[in-house]
Amino acid sequence: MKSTVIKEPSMVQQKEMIADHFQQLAEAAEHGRKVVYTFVPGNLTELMLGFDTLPVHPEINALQSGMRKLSGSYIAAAERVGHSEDVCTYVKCDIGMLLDGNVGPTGKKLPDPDLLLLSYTGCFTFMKWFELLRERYDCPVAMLHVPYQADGEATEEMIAYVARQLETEVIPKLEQVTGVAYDRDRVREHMLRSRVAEDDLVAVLEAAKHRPSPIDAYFGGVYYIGPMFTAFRGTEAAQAYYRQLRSEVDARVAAGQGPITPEGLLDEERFRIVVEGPPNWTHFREFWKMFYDEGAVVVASTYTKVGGVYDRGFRHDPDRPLESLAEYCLGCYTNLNLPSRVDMMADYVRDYAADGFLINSIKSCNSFSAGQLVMLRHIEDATGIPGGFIETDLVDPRYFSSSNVKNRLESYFQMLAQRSSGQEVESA
Amino acid sequence: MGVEAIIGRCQGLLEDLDLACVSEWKAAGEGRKAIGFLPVYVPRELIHAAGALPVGILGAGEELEIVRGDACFQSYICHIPRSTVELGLRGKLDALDGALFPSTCDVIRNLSGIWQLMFPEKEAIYFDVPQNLDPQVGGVFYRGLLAEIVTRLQRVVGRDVGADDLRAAISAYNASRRLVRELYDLRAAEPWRVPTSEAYLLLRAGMRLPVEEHNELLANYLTAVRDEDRALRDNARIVITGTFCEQPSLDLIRTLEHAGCYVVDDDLMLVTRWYGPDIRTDGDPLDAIAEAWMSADDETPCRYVADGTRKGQQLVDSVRRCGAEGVIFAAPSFCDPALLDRPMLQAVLEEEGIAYTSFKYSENTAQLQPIREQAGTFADTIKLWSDA
Amino acid sequence: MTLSAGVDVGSNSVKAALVDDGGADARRLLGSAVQRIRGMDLADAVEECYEAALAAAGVEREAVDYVATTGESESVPFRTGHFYSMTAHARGGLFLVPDARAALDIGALHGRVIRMDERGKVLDYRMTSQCASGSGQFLESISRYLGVALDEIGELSRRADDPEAVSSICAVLAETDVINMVSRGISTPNILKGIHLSMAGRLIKLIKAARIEGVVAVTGGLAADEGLIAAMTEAAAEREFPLDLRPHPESALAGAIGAAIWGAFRHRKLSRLAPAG
Amino acid sequence: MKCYVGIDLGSTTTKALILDEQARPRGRGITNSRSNYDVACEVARNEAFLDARFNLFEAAISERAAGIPGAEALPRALRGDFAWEQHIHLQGELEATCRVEAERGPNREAVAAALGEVFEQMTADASKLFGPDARPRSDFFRDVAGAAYMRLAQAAARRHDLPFERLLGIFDKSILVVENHVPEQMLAERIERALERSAERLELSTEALATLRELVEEVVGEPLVEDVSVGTGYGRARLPFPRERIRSEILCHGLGAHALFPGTRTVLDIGGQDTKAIQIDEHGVVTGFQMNDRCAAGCGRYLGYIADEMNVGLHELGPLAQQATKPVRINSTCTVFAGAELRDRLSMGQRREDILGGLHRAIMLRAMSLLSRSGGIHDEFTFTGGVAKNAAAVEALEGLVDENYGQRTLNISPDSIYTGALGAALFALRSATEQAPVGANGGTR
Ligand SMILES: Nc1ncnc2c1ncn2[C@@H]1O[C@H](COP(=O)(O)OP(=O)(O)O)[C@@H](O)[C@H]1O
Ligand SMILES: Nc1ncnc2c1ncn2[C@@H]1O[C@H](COP(=O)(O)OP(=O)(O)O)[C@@H](O)[C@H]1O
Ligand code: SF4
Ligand code: SF4
Ligand code: SF4
Repeated sequence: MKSTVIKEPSMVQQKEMIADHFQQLAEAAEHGRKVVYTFVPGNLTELMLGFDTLPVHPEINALQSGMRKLSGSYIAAAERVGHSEDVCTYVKCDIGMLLDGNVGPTGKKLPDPDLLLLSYTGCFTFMKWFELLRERYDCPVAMLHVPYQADGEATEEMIAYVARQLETEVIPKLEQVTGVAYDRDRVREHMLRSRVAEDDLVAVLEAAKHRPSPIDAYFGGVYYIGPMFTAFRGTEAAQAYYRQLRSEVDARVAAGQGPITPEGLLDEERFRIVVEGPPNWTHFREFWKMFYDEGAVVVASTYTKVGGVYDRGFRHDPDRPLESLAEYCLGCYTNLNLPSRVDMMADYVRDYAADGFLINSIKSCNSFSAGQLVMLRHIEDATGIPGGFIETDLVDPRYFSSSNVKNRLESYFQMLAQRSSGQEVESA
Repeated sequence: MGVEAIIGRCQGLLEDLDLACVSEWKAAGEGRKAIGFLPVYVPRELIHAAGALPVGILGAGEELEIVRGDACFQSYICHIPRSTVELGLRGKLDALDGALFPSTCDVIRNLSGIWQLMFPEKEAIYFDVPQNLDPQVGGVFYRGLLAEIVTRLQRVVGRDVGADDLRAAISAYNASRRLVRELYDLRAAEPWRVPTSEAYLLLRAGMRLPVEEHNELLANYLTAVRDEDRALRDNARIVITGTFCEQPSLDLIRTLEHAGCYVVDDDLMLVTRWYGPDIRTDGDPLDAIAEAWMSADDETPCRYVADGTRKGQQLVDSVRRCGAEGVIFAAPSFCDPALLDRPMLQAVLEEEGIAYTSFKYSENTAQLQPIREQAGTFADTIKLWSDA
Repeated sequence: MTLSAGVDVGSNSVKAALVDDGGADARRLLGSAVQRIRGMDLADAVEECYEAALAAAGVEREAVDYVATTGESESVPFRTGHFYSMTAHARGGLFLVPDARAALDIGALHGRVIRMDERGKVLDYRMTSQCASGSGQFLESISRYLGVALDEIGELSRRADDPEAVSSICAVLAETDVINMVSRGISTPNILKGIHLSMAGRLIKLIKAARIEGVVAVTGGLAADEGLIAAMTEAAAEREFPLDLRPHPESALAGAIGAAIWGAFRHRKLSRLAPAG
Repeated sequence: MKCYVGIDLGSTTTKALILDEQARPRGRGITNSRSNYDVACEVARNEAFLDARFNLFEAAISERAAGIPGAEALPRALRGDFAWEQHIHLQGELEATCRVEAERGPNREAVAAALGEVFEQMTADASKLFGPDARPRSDFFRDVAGAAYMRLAQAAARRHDLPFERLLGIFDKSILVVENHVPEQMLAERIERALERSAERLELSTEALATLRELVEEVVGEPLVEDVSVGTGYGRARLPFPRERIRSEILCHGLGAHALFPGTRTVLDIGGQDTKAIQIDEHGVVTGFQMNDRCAAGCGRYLGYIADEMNVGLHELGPLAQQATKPVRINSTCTVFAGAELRDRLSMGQRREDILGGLHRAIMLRAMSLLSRSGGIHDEFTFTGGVAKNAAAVEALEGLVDENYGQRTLNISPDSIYTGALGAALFALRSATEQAPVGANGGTR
């Protein structure tokens, strides 16, 4: 097989968007743009666009540091100033990067925040994270407490509570920092654009129901969700990006093509897999290659839902902007209770006709990981399909043991193969 | 009752992993129910008002062999959820008719989901104590939540809960908090009189006994211990912090004392010590409880401190108030809230020139030697240099 | 003059030291002994070691004013008082290397760094976790597998030209890593140096975490391993981290010496408090 | 005879197993895994073929020479004598290597004298080790020779006023050399010598011996053709096999256990540094598994450390632990700390047997977690891997299974350590009969 690097127009487009964003960040001070640090899950991008602020996402910096092999030394730096080995490495990676001058992925120093917008959806660690950042920056913090969907639904009270906080805490702080008044119509406009892009994203993700799947919904998926989950949702650029992406994916479906991977086109789909849990960033390509080598394609993943579960029907609603933002925050994947997460995985296995499912358990992330072993059992029971379980970390290179992961994946795929050949024997 | 008898009783309660005492209590009255709760903050008043017995679920200590609980959690997750699951699967929580899961951290939060999946027949009430402390926002939300909890408790106990029931419960717990404060004050003043292992056992007993009975026990102890003849030892006075959730074993607490430390303040068994002043008993009781939460200035790693300049202040105050010579950060392994808080608190102590040391434990830590060495060296340092 | 003894009961060996302590400028090590525990009853090992030290010092048992223990004191029934290991190692390290402001204690199962002031007061410390990766014990079993005697390790390691990194965190799995290396034809010096470097990395991490700079007295059994010391110095230089490691021929005794010195200190304090009567 | 060979290159031991075309096990071989994987593999394979020949011989005797007096006892005697031959041969090599090594250091004369005494005594003792009722402390030359050497060298060092470490170092260096080359076979020759020894001991008559010798020669001459081999185990990736001839340990253990006990639904395998819990269906197809990661706490190597610390053989550990009356509770099972834990507890005055009992229970507790994580224990339950040879471990497991799952049939085969190799051999046989790459994951890539 020839391994040519395939670059589709959408990829170029995304690259440009990101480069442009970092350029704007670098020039933020010159242009008097205000910088807001905030998180991906439950991000309030449309609202922030309404105030003309520029977001910085610490988790994205951390994952980029992981991919650029810098996270190891950043984590070490944070541990040197007293952080425990045990805690979330995203936080430590971010702190370490800060200690090292806060140089972003483009090699330029990131601007300091004018506001820390702590929307704390799906994870308590976010709260600690911003408490820690607050110690280093002299800027206000807007805290948005998003309750947990403990009983599988976002109640009226929860929505009202979050919307009230947007009104009384988040918007006033944004106004105070930017000097811009809240303009409901501007936010609505962005939401309208979000909707369109959200439809296209869902179409792209659901294209994986085809056989062969034209996309990898995990490794490839993290690129597809990039603009939607970060600075761009609600922008024209994002709208254009998703239109383009969708047409490319449609074309691959029509041509009966498999997904594009760094190793080239995957032309033989041998296993269709659903994955739960974030990927590992320090060995991202190596990890992907382990799937590629076995002909395994991820057809659905939960990680691509951490910034919104659009495929389950949610859309931003310009008619109720604040309530809709509240519903969005409440609905992010890690804010769902375990029974809902089990249902979602089981549905994916069925809807995407998967051969197996895998849990990538992340040492850092209690929010994702605590309970995954119980989920495993329940998903197996619900689908009758055995699951696989591997343990890695997001950005701590010490916790990625290639031989170990490989051994487990290999054993798992061999087991799936043995299973399907066994079943053939029986039906023959 | 003498000190020894009281402590013996408490020890028995601590070791009662099967909750026989709860079953007995239930059997003593028609239709009695018991509701478990996890750390750190729970309005036990509501359970009491519903006529049910609030029972603390605080892991299994070092006694229980964890088999199936381990199967539910990866090695890098703290210990308390696995022992909770183990207890449940072994039928040791059968006496409970439901459980409250406060929003302490992601682990306890997800544990509520595990409970829903594994023990569907038992009520699981997760509740999100608000981090927004604006009475009009968080306050309103919390008031609603409390009402919701009451409604769900009513379903479990099969009867209505009135305002007077709630007021009576508030009074009982106000009394409990006063007694606990007295106990802590006494220990801070005369630590040789109240060993922390005893203070701890007393508080743990409150996780099993009805509050009135526990109050009596506390009062008796406070009287009896003042008559005890206990020798003053050449120990260092320290504050322990970080132990708010998964509890260290009694052996660990004793190890610290043997290594030459008098504990003069701690955040063990925090649930017994929330809020500064009493909760008011007039007006709407749910409002009163919500208000108390909103205005309490208790700082723990699971509560957002809105004013950054106040971070760590409570710890410094406690060191000063109790005349402590140092702080021991003892936190459960893999406890994100405690461990992420630690560097912030340590920075404050450094600024204040207060000595500290730190280590991690888990409820079943068996190798106490490294902990003894660390605490011992810390105490040595304080002692050898106290007059230098 | 105070005649005091220190007994350090470790996991691998018992160390005993006799010190003639006349305050700051007049402190002398009179004699010492080391006794490996392996295969012996602990109490016997302690007794034998203490007797040997007394003999080496030429001191009668009864003449000793204060017997201070550190480590596992329960097995020393004749102790007067006890000091915790880091208190003792800091003081012992300072005695052996008066310029030191930190002690690095590397023994069979642990590594600890202790930051101290010029009087031996412990200011901060860090220790390796419960997991035994990179401990002396590990080095010992690997070197046996490689057919290398303990006192050859250092020299061999210094001959490495292309050290091979050990990847596993777990000591047991690292053992397999090493076997793998042998099978790939990696030379013994390069393997040993690889292990030394991985231990060095861990220890330097501790040192940095305790914010230590300047002269560090190396104490404990592994102070005798020049390969480890060299690896640490190199690794520190590579990270542009100034580190001046000073092992001492008596490093293994540091705990015992430190305990003895503190014992003398307490003895004087106590006799002042309770005048002879 | 066509042979299908499975090779399981484990972290501590390497196993080989031979199947015939009817999937009947014909021979087994085991050796300690060493730094040279090819050697380990070769030695295990040779042992398996040798074992196959002994088995053939045994069969031949019972079929064709049953009436000859003394014949029945011959195969067993012959095995012992052959093992003795092998041992003496290796010991000779070891001594020679040690002597070369001794030339490289100080005190050459004293060392040489000490070595002389040690090896003389070792040779004298060796026949006891391989007598008909002998129970060597290990199957492996390294361990057997090592134990004898240590014991004798301690005394010799004292007599010659040498540091024990010096003699220890010589052994450590030499054993590496000796175990890392494949011993020459010289099969016929050595069997001939063994046969003579056995005949003498069994006092066989001349005619009987003649008949039996013929049988032996026939068996030695029988061609054993290795048709397909499949490798598995921890070190499988380094085995000199093509990719499609390598199977994951999980699958091999599953299939192997299924072949041994067709009713098996749950398999527990505890090897040197990993523990695996495997669920299989009625065809031996794996449906789920869990294995330990990164931390080797509580695996077989742990017992090895303990045995070393106490200076007893692995065989002896289980029986000692079974004498526990009140097993102590042990929470930490870090392999490296095992020795320290033992020492600590001994110094606290706890009984050795009770500590050992506790250690075994602690290991099985970890295994129980893994089992439970993999989906629990279903009937029937098969325990495989080296640790299944340890009676105390088995007893602890039985207790725990009973407490946690109730009545379960627990299968343990005396050949449990070969389960992985058996699975691999079955895959080999399958691939030969299917005439296609094994499974769906064939070597097309
Ligand atoms: N020359 C040497 N090279 C390497 N390691 C050594 C050397 N001498 C002693 N050691 C190691 O030192 C350790 C003993 O250190 P020690 O501080 O006495 O430990 P403990 O106090 O725990 O008994 C042993 O593990 C031994 O392997
Ligand atoms: N005869 C025996 N008695 C008790 N335990 C044994 C015996 N033989 C081997 N073992 C145990 O089995 C382990 C090796 O098991 P094995 O399955 O061969 O592992 P691996 O495949 O990883 O090499 C050893 O570490 C030892 O604890
Ligand atoms: S715990 Fe998980 S969700 Fe929370 S900050 Fe860390 S990686 Fe993100
Ligand atoms: S110990 Fe810490 S991490 Fe564990 S449940 Fe409690 S608060 Fe959460
Ligand atoms: S990883 Fe290895 S060294 Fe560490 S605790 Fe586990 S067995 Fe021990």
